[in-house]
Amino acid sequence: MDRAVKAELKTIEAELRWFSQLAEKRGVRSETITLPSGITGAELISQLAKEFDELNRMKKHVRLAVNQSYVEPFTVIHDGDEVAFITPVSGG
Amino acid sequence: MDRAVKAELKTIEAELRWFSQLAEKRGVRSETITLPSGITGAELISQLAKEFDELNRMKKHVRLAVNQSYVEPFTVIHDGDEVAFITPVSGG
Amino acid sequence: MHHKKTENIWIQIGGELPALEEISKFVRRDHCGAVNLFEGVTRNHDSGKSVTLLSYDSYDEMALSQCEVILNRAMKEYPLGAAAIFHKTGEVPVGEVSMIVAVSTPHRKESTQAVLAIIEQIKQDVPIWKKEFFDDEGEAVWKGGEISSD
Amino acid sequence: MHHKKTENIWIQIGGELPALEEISKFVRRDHCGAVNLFEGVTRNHDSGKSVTLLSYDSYDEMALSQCEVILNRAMKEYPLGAAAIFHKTGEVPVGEVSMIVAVSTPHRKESTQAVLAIIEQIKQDVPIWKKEFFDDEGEAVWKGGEISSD
Repeated sequence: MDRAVKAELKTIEAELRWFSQLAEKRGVRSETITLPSGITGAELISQLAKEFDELNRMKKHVRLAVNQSYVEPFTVIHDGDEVAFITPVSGG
Repeated sequence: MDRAVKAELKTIEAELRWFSQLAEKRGVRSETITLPSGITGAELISQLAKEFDELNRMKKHVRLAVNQSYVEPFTVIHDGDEVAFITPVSGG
Repeated sequence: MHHKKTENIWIQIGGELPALEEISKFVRRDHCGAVNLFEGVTRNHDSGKSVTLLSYDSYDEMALSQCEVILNRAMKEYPLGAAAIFHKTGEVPVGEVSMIVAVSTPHRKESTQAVLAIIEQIKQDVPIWKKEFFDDEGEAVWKGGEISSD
Repeated sequence: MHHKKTENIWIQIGGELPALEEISKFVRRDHCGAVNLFEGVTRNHDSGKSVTLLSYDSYDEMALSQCEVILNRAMKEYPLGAAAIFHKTGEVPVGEVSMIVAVSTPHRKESTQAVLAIIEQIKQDVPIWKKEFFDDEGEAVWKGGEISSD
């Protein structure tokens, strides 16, 4: 029983990176966040969108990058990952 | 009768310009030639081709330029004209 | 400034743009008869509005790795001798260059095709964002960020 | 060296090629987001033979006026801000630039289309001829001059 509870409480730390309008609204360009172990990218976006309006507004158009590569929404975030929220890009 | 004879003998002078393989075979890049008044470009090429083998070989592919513009074969050459024989070009 | 230079690829995100001569010399190869250099320049208008300035934000490290992915893919799809991408970050006023893409190829048509394909992919995948400033003192806008959640 | 420079057109036949930076600055316009610079480079092969050197002959005065005709026509057919053609004459060894074509346009695709169209017309109408020298010590050949009379 004790062991099961411990497993549920297991957490990871990830570094979030914000850019363009998300960085402006967030007020920071990077932050460290503690997350439940096993959380997916899609779950992370849903959770953050609850308290971050600009992410909520853009969430359908945000692509997730983990450690500087685009990943699918179901990708699991691991301890130490760098997670970036990529709104539609407009370089060139 | 005298007047007719004089008219037939009327001549013009033109400057011929040679380039690329025609210049190499001709041995000169420009020359002044005396021509019968009223001669057309096509007639000039035919006449020169009789004694200039390389022009004869290329004559179907030569475009004529008079005073630095392409002209049609039936164009009449006038006194003082600069006449160039443009083999297929290959710049670039 | 983040950059990477191998034998056949040269990428730079941020910093000053290298001179065009230097870029041309880098991409030139003896078997390539064509060098194509494209410069993206800040234009004084967009969608009917007068633009005075662009400001580029960038996820530098990932922009660099995405450009590398794009150029490696382009090297497979086109007969490129070499290829390069340079992108400024920060402010780029009207008339100034924000991006350079350069390639060499044996023949001319494939050089322009490759350049256009590379730019297309930059505009799709490279995490660089442009903020447009207008002369009517209206609010500056992140290009592509106007999308509503509907 | 023959050259002509107006507000929107710059042409040079013979002489040293101007620096790419200078050409880019000449063609750039505030309403144009794209600058495309094409360099024709002497390639080490042609039709399966090893080339060591090209030598260009030119009817300079007419080459200049034909380039002007081509650029004026291109200005009507494409939304060019400005356009330029530079062509060397004489010897151009492998790896060196013989020709530069440059344009500016509002958008990128039309910049490469215009450049290709201009080159196409140069290769058709501008009285410049290239002699190819091969490394097998075979006779040098005027390109396009092999046509038989049959």
